Amino acid sequence: MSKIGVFVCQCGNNIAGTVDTAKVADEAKNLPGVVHTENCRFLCSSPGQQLVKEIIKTNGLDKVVIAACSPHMHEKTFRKASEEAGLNPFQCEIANIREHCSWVHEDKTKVIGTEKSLDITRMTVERVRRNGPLDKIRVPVTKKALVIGGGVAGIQAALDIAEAGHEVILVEKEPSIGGQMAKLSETFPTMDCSQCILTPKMVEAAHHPKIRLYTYSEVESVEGYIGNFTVKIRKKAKSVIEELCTECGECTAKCPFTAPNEFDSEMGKRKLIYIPFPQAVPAIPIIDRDHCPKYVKDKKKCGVCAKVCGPNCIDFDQEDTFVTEKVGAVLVATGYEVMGVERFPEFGGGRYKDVITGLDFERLASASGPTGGDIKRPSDGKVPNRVVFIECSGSRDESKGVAYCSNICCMYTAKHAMLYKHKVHEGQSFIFYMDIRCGGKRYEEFHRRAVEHEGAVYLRGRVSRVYERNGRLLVQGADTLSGSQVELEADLVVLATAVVPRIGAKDLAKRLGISYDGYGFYNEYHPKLRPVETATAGIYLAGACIGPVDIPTSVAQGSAAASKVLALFSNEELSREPVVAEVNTATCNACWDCETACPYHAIQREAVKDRAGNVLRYVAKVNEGVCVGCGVCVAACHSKTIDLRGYTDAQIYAAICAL
Amino acid sequence: MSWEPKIVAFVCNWCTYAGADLAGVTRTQYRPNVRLIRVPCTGRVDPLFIIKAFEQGADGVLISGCHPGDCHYISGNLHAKRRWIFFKGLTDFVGIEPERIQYAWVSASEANKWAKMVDQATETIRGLGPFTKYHALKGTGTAANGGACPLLVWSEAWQPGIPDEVPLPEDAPFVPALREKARELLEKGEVKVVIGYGWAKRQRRIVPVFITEPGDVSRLVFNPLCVNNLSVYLPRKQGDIAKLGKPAIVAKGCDIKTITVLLQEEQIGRDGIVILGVSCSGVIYRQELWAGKAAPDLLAPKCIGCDVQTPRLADHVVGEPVARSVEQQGPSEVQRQIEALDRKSPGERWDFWAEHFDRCIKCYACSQVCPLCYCDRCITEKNNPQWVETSAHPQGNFSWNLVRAIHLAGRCTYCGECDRVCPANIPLNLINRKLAVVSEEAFDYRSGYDEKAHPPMVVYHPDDKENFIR
Amino acid sequence: MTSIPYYPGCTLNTVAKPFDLSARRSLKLLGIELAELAQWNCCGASFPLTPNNIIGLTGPTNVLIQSQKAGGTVSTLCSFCYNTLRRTNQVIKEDEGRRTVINDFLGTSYEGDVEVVHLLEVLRDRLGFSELKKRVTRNLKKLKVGAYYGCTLLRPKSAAIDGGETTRIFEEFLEAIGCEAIEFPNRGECCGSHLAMSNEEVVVRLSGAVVASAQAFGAELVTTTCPLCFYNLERSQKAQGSDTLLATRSEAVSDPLHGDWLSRPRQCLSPSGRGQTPRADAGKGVSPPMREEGDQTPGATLPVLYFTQLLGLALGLPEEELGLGENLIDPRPVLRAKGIVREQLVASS
Amino acid sequence: MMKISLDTISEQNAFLDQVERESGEDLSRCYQCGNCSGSCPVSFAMEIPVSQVIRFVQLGQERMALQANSMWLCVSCLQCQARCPKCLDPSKVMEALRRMSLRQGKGPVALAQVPDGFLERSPQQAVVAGFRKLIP
Repeated sequence: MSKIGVFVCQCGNNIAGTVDTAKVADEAKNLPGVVHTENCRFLCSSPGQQLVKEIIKTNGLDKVVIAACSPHMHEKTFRKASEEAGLNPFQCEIANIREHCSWVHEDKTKVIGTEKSLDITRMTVERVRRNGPLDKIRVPVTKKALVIGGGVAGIQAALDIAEAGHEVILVEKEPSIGGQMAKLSETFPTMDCSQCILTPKMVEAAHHPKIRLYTYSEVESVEGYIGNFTVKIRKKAKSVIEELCTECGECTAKCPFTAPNEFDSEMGKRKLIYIPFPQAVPAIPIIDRDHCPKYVKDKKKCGVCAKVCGPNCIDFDQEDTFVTEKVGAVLVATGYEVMGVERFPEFGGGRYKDVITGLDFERLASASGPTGGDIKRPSDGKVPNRVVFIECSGSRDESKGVAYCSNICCMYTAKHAMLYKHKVHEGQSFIFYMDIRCGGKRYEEFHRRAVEHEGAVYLRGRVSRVYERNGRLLVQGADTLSGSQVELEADLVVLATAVVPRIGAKDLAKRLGISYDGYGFYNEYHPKLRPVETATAGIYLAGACIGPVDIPTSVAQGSAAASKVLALFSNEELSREPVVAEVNTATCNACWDCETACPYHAIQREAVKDRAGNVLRYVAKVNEGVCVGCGVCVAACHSKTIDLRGYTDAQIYAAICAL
Repeated sequence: MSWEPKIVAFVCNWCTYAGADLAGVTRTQYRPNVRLIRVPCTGRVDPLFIIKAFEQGADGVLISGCHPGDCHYISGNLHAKRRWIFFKGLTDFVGIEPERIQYAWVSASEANKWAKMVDQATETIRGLGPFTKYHALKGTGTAANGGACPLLVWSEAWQPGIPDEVPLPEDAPFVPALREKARELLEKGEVKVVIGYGWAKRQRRIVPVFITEPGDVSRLVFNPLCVNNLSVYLPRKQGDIAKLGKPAIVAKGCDIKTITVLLQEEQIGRDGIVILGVSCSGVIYRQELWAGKAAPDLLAPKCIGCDVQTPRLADHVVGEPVARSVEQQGPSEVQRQIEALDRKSPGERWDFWAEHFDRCIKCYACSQVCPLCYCDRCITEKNNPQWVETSAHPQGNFSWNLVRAIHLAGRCTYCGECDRVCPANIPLNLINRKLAVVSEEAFDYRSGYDEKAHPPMVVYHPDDKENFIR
Repeated sequence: MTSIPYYPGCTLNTVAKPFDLSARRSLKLLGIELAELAQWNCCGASFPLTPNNIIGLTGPTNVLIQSQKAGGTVSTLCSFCYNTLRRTNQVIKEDEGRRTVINDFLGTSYEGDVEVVHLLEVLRDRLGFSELKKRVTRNLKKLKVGAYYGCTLLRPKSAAIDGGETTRIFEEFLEAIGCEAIEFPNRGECCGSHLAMSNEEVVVRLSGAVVASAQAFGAELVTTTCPLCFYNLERSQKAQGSDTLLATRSEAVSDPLHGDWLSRPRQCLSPSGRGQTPRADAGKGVSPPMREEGDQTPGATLPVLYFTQLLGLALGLPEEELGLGENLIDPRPVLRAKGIVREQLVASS
Repeated sequence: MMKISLDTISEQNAFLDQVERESGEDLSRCYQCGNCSGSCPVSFAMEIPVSQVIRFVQLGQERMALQANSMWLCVSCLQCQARCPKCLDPSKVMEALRRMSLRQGKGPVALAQVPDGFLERSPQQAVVAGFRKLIP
């Protein structure tokens, strides 16, 4: 028979105002197993906790019920107090008679509150009688991190972790790290050159002895759990043997063919053996197998690159290879992309060459871009005399499926207007906007500078239509401040299109077992208090894969996530809450419903062997490192062979029966 | 004191529990009739909880968790939704007023929604009155009740076999081929036992036979009396048959549907059995009623609307393909009865089922004969906690029948064996069929057709319907 | 000869007779009979936009019910009818409340399951444009034709042909019958619609912009699926049979943002300013600022044809059967200049 | 610049409620981006552009909303509906305003004002639509 103590808290008047706590304590004495009750003014205070500890010790209690506030408030407090008094912390349960009773039933006669409190206490006592001792789960930690995405957030995180002395594997899908930031010309609000500030970091990451770079690679699968992940990485065939390449660039120089350069939004050309941009890191070229005649036509053709390559590192038959790495933490920084112009038929997106995205404009303005930094429009290479910028293109637009604000467009459009003015002095920019959102440091001043010093004309309204007239683009929209419909001709139209998750973001999330929102942005564990963690332990987030953010925030998040990883790595082993599922191997039928249902792939198959070591059958086994204790498997199991510690069937049954 | 509704709420720790906390913090007042049971996730909520709550005198149950997409455990609430769709289909069908079981998404910030929901639920349930009828079974079937066991009543007229004067049906034309195949398999040692149909040694009726010697293959027959679903002998719980070695099984198209589910759930390996598929144009439901010919009204319910006359998935098929006969066109009597029940009020449905479940004697024949009830230890055999009351009073009758149905939901291939063997003549076909309809309507899933698919209860789709969730 | 239920609608029965006749004759040549509904009424022309205007839905519902009797599908030519029937159908299908009220009122039990199709869809989906191409007997010599959809074929998206504004069905049709389809920016802009009754200047300006846009993109003809568009496009070019141009086709707008745009007075306010009751002369459509803006440069007129008239031409029907002469702007000079009509005359004589 | 007193609507906004009820559109969703005004082909002739009409409705300014010629010029071409980023249908709001006005016997065209010969030569659909939308 258990020896249960029930402690009823008055919480000043918070509970006692509507609940007769003395009566609750008194009547709780009659509950089976209860040997001691206490009615106390403030249980969570130090004297209160002290009281609990003393009574546990003096009465030899083995289980405790605290009838007080929500377990979300003080479950930890009282479990710790119980532990200090020598109990297993999981022998302490909370009966929530404040948030769920005294505060919501303001009956001064205390009849209702007292009755309900008694019920709640009784249910909790019945539950706690079935509580078993639970021990924290300990798992070892592999002190090596995987960073997915080599944009600025990923680079920052990788450098921070590496600087602290831990190994980092940095996986980048593209041939070079740098991400979207490498495409930008200047950055707001300081107007420093994006590549000038980013390239040193790229080089540092590439040369850091603790960082292992996998470019042109993708994460194929992630298995395991916090501290113990096994990652499979696909290294796509570059057709160039990396170990031999000296990055001399001879092959690129001699390659006779070109194709549109994706890095320049296909506005410029590149060779078929190429590095995407001059500052690429690593500067190892890859062969574009979609276009190279070696692959698309007769195998005999060309091969110039192989001929000119000194170290003989061209390998036309190279295949994708796989590497497996063991890591203790995964940091996801996969970034964003922007909605393409083809989503805007009303603006002639895809039809008119001179309707481009903001990111395309960055390439036009970038010194390393297709025009060498001169603003020349894509259709005919002329310098546009008038540029119309359309903000909120796709953002805040439910008809395009994006209700959110893309956060960075107000600022970068102001920057674009400035860059344009700096490069085309006689040019005029018009900016259609809905609201100007510049909450960052020095952002408002930057925006006003665009208006007051750089001559940008801001029109408050949306553009409804862009079409062709007399060979020019005609922009039709509204200026709601003057209450007019406005129409103007433009030589170039720049859409500040919505920031959207990467294609494939959802796929990756499924492989990682992390959740995402309706758009495909990854969910934080808590949007305010745990902004760079996911609900899956050991997986962290940084940058625009969480939502649209600017460079300073991306970098901050990269560092923040790195600090989380470092905190994890500061432990030799981890202990975690023991609320996990467990399987009774004797009765498991191996139907694998639990395996199918488990959102975390925590169910493994374990062989049952006879003494000779022959496999008799397989049964389910819970990987305690992976299991997070949701209980989906328990409900799926027909024979109730699987149960959830801390929320066992017996505990819930007892609570129901105590109604 | 006047009667007050008693409502149990199963709420997830992260959203609704926190939402209810917030209601407290903001002092949002609501009715005191609800008692919360905290679970980590709505995915943890087993239909057993709800059944038990009613058994314990609850008048209503609320189940509430995070909105889709907000689940703390990625998809626990979506798994829960799947389960609810089935369970709601079942509870509606047996006539539990839908208002008594309410499902909701309440986030941690929706204190008002929570308060409003509790108030509304309390008032609607107050309007419905106490849920006493859950306990109103008399237990006419139990010996303890002094009532006549329906089995005994029925057995007076029960014929162990077909009367001598009635001519027996002829063998199907492919029987020689079937025997030849069986002999070949046994002789080559490909299988150790052939599970098939044969005449009982002393009675005029068809029984399962287990042929282990090539010389015995002549015992194998096939005719319209071969109604049994022999796949019940395949799963592990039939240890003595498994001990004989690799089996070959004579299977009709419908039996193969069950085998498909067993494959899905990995109870057998595809390489571990040889399936001898037989073409079938319908079998008689109760062979003792055989009167010389396969009259349409004797056909097994599963034969109506059958689309597997020619077996799929079989290693060897004997017999020519047959088309669906006129008698096999639907809708069947079972479907008609389901539709008739659906049209009735919940109260009338309840009365219908109460009358039937009242007779249940918890003999578990339904479970024993079911090829998919293969658990080594049935939930009824688990006593800590004892979710289903197994003692000789009617307390657990509803629970057992609901649990049996929900455990088979989305899996049952409607072979009808449980209904056929029930000594109390409880129309289990109706429940099984109804849940198959739920599965088809909600998930476009028919059990027994795809051995690669997962049972619908343990997977989910984000677009699963949720029009019943508040 | 297959047959498809056909709802002509009011206008095709009266002022747009050539539209109706050219369709019937052409389709007959293609082996499709347009079987006019036994009983029909006006669809109401404008879809009642406000949800409580239920009575406005009863007319089109009745047409749909008649169509159901005729076999569950109904074809239309007129974009207005198409739009009204499709949107009504949608309401009946999706809004249980309104469905019940309407059915109770009409004493019917219509569920919204009639399929409303446009003749363009019939030609594409039943006959097939590739088949149509084979049936062409008269060479239209890559006549440059602007496909003018107007509003009601394209919007709202939920009831639009082919899902709305990005469709090319009309262009594909023109290509199939041997024309060069001119896809011009204003193909889906409004012609002014029923404002023909109250504000002719607005109509002239809107239709003028359409015509100008088509011309600017090289159209020799413009074709439409709607009698009201047809009327407005023609009349914006010619008033009441006279040769006087009401407005020009170069869009009658100057760029308000050129140069001193900030100092220019607001263009869209009437001189009387805000807050006035509608002017008594609104019906006569006097609106001075618009007239001032037009830069009165005369341009050549652009003939307007119903698409079925073009179809008839391509199928070799004689021009008099197509009512080409009844068009306000005679298209025959253009056709002759191209050698389309003359060639046929020679061949038939 | 004009001055509007908003005191009357602080408690209840009956006019807004009525327009929302009539049109079936939830005008609190409108964030005044101006796309309806920008896309409207008849904006040039309107005394108050569409988005401002909706603004006046939001502010409960019945007189301003009903007295402008805007609603009478709306041809229900649905450009605004097609462009609205909030998936609203301003044409329904215009129709609601028209109907409210027509019910009070106020319209832009009196039967006698219909131009001579219009009924004979114009398409029936113009007549039907015109009568429905413009004539009280």
